[in-house]
Amino acid sequence: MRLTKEKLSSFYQTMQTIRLFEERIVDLYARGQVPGLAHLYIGEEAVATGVCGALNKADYITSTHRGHGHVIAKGAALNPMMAELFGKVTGYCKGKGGSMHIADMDEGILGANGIAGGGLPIAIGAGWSAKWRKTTQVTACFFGDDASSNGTFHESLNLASLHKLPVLFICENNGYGISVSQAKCTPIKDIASRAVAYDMPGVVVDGNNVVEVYKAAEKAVKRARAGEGPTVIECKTYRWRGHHEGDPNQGGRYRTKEEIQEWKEKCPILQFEKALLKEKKATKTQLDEITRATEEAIDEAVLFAKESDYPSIEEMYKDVLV
Amino acid sequence: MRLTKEKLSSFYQTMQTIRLFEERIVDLYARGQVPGLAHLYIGEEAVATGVCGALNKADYITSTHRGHGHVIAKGAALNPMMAELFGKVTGYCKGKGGSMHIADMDEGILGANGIAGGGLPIAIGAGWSAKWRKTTQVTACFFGDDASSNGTFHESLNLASLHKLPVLFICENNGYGISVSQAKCTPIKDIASRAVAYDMPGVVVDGNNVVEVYKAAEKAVKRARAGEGPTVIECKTYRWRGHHEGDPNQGGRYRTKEEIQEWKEKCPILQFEKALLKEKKATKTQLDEITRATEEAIDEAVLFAKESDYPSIEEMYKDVLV
Amino acid sequence: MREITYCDALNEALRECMTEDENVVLLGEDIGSYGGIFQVTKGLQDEFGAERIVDVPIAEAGFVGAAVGAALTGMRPVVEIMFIDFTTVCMDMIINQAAKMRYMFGGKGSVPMVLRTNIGAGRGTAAQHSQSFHSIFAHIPGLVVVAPSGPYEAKGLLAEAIKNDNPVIFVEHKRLYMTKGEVPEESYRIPFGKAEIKRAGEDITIVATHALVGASLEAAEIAAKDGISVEVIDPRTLAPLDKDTILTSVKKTGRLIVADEGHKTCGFASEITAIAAEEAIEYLKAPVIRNASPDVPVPFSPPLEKAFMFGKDEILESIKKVIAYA
Amino acid sequence: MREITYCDALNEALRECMTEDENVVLLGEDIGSYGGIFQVTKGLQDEFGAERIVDVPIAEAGFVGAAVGAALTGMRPVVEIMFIDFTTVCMDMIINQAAKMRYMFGGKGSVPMVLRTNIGAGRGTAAQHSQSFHSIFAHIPGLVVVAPSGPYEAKGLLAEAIKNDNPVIFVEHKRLYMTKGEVPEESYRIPFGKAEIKRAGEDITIVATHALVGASLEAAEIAAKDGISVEVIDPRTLAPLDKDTILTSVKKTGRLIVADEGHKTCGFASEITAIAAEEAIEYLKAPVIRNASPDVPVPFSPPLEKAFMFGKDEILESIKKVIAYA
Ligand SMILES: Cc1ncc(C[n+]2csc(CCOP(=O)(O)OP(=O)(O)O)c2C)c(N)n1
Ligand SMILES: Cc1ncc(C[n+]2csc(CCOP(=O)(O)OP(=O)(O)O)c2C)c(N)n1
Ligand SMILES: [Mg+2]
Ligand SMILES: [Mg+2]
Repeated sequence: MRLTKEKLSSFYQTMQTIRLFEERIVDLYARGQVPGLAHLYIGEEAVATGVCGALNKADYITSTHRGHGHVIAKGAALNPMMAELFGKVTGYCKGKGGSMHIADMDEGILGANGIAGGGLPIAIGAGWSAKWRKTTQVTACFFGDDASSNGTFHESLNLASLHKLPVLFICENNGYGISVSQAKCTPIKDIASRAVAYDMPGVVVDGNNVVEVYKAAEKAVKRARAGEGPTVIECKTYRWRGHHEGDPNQGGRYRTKEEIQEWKEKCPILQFEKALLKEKKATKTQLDEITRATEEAIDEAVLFAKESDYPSIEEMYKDVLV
Repeated sequence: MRLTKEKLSSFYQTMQTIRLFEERIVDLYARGQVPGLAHLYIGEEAVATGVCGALNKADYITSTHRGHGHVIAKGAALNPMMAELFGKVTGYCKGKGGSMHIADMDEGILGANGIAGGGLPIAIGAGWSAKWRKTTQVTACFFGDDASSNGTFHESLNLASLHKLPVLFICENNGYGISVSQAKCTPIKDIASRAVAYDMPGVVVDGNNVVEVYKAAEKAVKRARAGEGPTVIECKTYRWRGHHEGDPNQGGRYRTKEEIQEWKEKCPILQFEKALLKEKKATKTQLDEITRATEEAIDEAVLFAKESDYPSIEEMYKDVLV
Repeated sequence: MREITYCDALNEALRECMTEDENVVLLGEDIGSYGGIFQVTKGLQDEFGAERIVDVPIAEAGFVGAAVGAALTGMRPVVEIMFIDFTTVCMDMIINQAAKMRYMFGGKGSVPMVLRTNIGAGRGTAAQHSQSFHSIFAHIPGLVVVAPSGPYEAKGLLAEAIKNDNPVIFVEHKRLYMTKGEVPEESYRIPFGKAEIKRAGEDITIVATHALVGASLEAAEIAAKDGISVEVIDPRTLAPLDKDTILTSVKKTGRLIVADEGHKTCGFASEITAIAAEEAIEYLKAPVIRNASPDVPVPFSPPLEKAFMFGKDEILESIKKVIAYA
Repeated sequence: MREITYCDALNEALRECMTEDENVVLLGEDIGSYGGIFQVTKGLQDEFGAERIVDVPIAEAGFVGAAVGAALTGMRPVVEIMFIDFTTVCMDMIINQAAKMRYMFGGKGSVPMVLRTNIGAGRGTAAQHSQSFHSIFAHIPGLVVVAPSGPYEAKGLLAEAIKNDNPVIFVEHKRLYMTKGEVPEESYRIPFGKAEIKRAGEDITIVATHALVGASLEAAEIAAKDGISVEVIDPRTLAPLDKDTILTSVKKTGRLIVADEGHKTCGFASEITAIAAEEAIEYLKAPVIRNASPDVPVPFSPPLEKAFMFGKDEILESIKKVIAYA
């Protein structure tokens, strides 16, 4: 790992933050404190972390219904995030959007999205915008394996390649839509193999290996900033929980215990931790300290969310039009 | 050409019928006798003829806004076709659909379509239907090069391959959308090269060579009837006229005279006629007789259309619901 | 009579129709072994197999269009769109293809398909999973738009929808799925275009849809205690619409309230109100009141979503207003 | 003042805005050297280049969504959808993305984009190229819906649309493109949400949109000869809607006619009628009449299409009806 210790420990911190944040949601959701739908990212932390690790603050991302990891990795703050999940006025969206619509224009987060495949056209628009405004900004577009069967995938990749837009198409392939496996959604094995149909590079990486993801993203970012156009990066990974909290026995209805167990053994965080220690890039105490501090930050976020007010009823009528 | 003389002369007759029908529309349209939009097929006759030549009456086609050639090749009668273009009650759609909506359920013509790319999902539905009903029917789906950039292309090819549906995806690549060349619509050269992204065979053929088109279609039909799934056949061709009658100097605004001339020299009918005579598959007199008879049939169709009545006003309110 | 949920009533209608007619097939996301996000297709794949109950990828334009093509060629497909919000990605197949084919083809061919979906806020799923824009489909000629208000309607209307030769947008309601009610064991069909007078009354006419039928009946019950006699009408199908039953009632009562969960502007409530203003104005003794959702996206925050929604109380208020009106 | 066509007025607004602000870009099919199917963008690519006036393939969801993303990140894109019929293939980007982002994001971010398209029958292009379902967009909160009725409105409203920070559905009218009218050379903006009283009158209020504004004025002129004084109101924007101007007029005249080319059921005409029935019923001396398109797809055959359409004559009939009404 030719990366600096700082970079590497930042990866660890980001992944740990996502993991602990999501685990807290599991608990809060179970206790009925988080309303609505929560699609958790546990098991996929290395994808968002590796990709956003290759981006700058000025760069953009478009996210999905499973967006907590993406926005945390891109720089979202925990307090307004947690508050948003509680529907509080101190949340990122004043409580009006919730889990599926967290956005932060200052951090280049163009919004989670409740429409599968809905983020792809928006992402190429952000890329086009950077090209028009002559900035070096790139846009990373996250989408799932199932979403890649939607027409927006085709239209967006075609337009992005045609106009050499600075976009990274990040396919998070966790093997399932809601309950349907990839094999029942498409005849092909690798979504990235479709890149050739758009004359753009497509690579498949181990989505549970943060460094591998980072390196692929870094390369794609270089290409994008150089005006050479978009890249597809397919990250093979797995979600540990059900499709959403409340999915009958956490997706056990359509996935075998064995399969889930297998993937848990490939935990992106544990693997990374082992590597860091083995290669002496960090000490156990350093990592434990990161974990402890993260726990603290999340405790604080929950407290912040709980103590915050709900928006006033008048808020319902605001922000419809500028 | 290992085909029977009968088959070959039927190709000649079909292509000639399309050509003469369309040329008559040019004239009638210019004299204001055909209302609305007319997208003519002149120059592309070999595509519909070769493809439909490989189909049975029970098979299906979905067509496009440029549908006259498809429906004639699939067996539509000239009288109700011409009458429909005139908006007469004796037309295929009682005059209610016009050029872009000609359909004939008895001939397996599931309708021309005014929505570019709109026919693809409908075609896979017809294919799925045959599979469900356990018939050997196949469906040929015609669409243009520009329409292939629409999301329905992606969704339909993915579903068709996944479920091994008996469908032929016929991309009529005439190099242009309305005024925009293929190069401005997609970064790739051959639309058929996208077939790999769906794990299905994709072939490129000379769309001005009726026998070549026929052979590719015949092979794809065999594969489809055998339950092996769909095929993409891209037919390189060219439209001689403007996108629609009334397109400023017949598309001369965005295409060079030279380019148009080049393609006219590759006339699908003249080439085929030469080959037939050279290989002694037909005599000039035979072909001239076909042409004469076709002219006659078209004269009759025009007379039929002109003498037919317009639908009564009450017709406006009928056929909205069954 | 035995009582079952709205969800089970729908499931029963699907099972009956699939047993009766092998040309009935189901396409949708997670409708197979998963049973559908709201469990409406539960158990059907085990019973009828994966060939007839097909799980599809997120390609709504593709599989809804496939249903159109299949319907046109002899099948009776029923597609499930998980939330009405997602019909936006397959709107062309609904509005320009399914709805218009028979007309464009001059009466040739028919599209006997059903698109099942649902509306309704109240589950904290925010602006893209809570909409109620069923009125959009009522604006488009060539579609039947069904709005089942309870378990009995759910079963009878779905059976009719599947057997009917028109494209049907079958709009279910999220908050009703777990509602129980009496439903006959035997199969039956509820005809389209025939409203039902759920409660007869003399002073006020309420035209209500979906969950608001129940809310209106509750409000009517309370109003009765104050001696106000309310007639509650459930149109059951928004298109075709049973204008006669509605106008007859309005002419009798002279007061009209409409309760529909769609946004107020250009919604179904506007249509019913307009019909009364056009064809029964001389009978109207008070302003018509539209109880509809505000013209804002559905907010996530629980108190805001609660404020967005309305029911018995708001309808009762409207009742008092129109009665109080001099 | 010099007279130019509706089409040229639109072209002029685009040119002015593009000259003023380099963040204004155009995306659409054949809008480049071809100048757009109705020639609205004629000459602009020569002037501003192919980077800012971009011809795109048939990928409406892709390029309309791209406009949303670009608008969210500092651009002011204007997209052209050749016919409103084709908005069905990009409905999600309009209804679930552009319209809702600002609200879902709690007021963060804005989507200053314009989607130009057109409605109207009369060109023999049948059911998929002649629709007028602009009311669908008025039903969705978060969108501005503009309906320019003439060249003056076309230029001033389009300039406002481009400079406005909201997503705007700019609904042009096919039959008006070649209509000439007085249009100032200098640039100007017509504010949204402000109706214009095109003709003052005492006996009847007509609320009309698009080409029907002109038709209503002609009808009013003729009615005047019989001593009937008609007030004609052009809302100019369907959303936001200037209810006050309309209600003030209705309360004055006591008679209302609405003329909109959309289908009758759940259309804009229904909305205006409902507003009157809800907020001004005590002033209404006669039934409201909706002059709207019938609830059938647009037929191709010339005599049928002619019967489908309506204008001066039908409006005049409505005027006589409401006046005759005892
Ligand atoms: C257009 C659309 N159709 C259906 C849905 C319902 N839905 C939400 S998530 C999901 C599965 C998404 O799978 P994938 O894209 O692989 O992402 P993952 O959940 O696995 O991260 C579906 C079908 C939706 N949100 N949008
Ligand atoms: C969804 C949609 N967008 C745009 C149009 C307008 N339009 C009609 S034909 C056409 C070009 C079609 O080009 P292609 O698919 O190559 O077919 P061709 O006309 O060349 O046969 C366009 C853009 C349409 N009919 N449908
Ligand atoms: Mg997935
Ligand atoms: Mg073409």
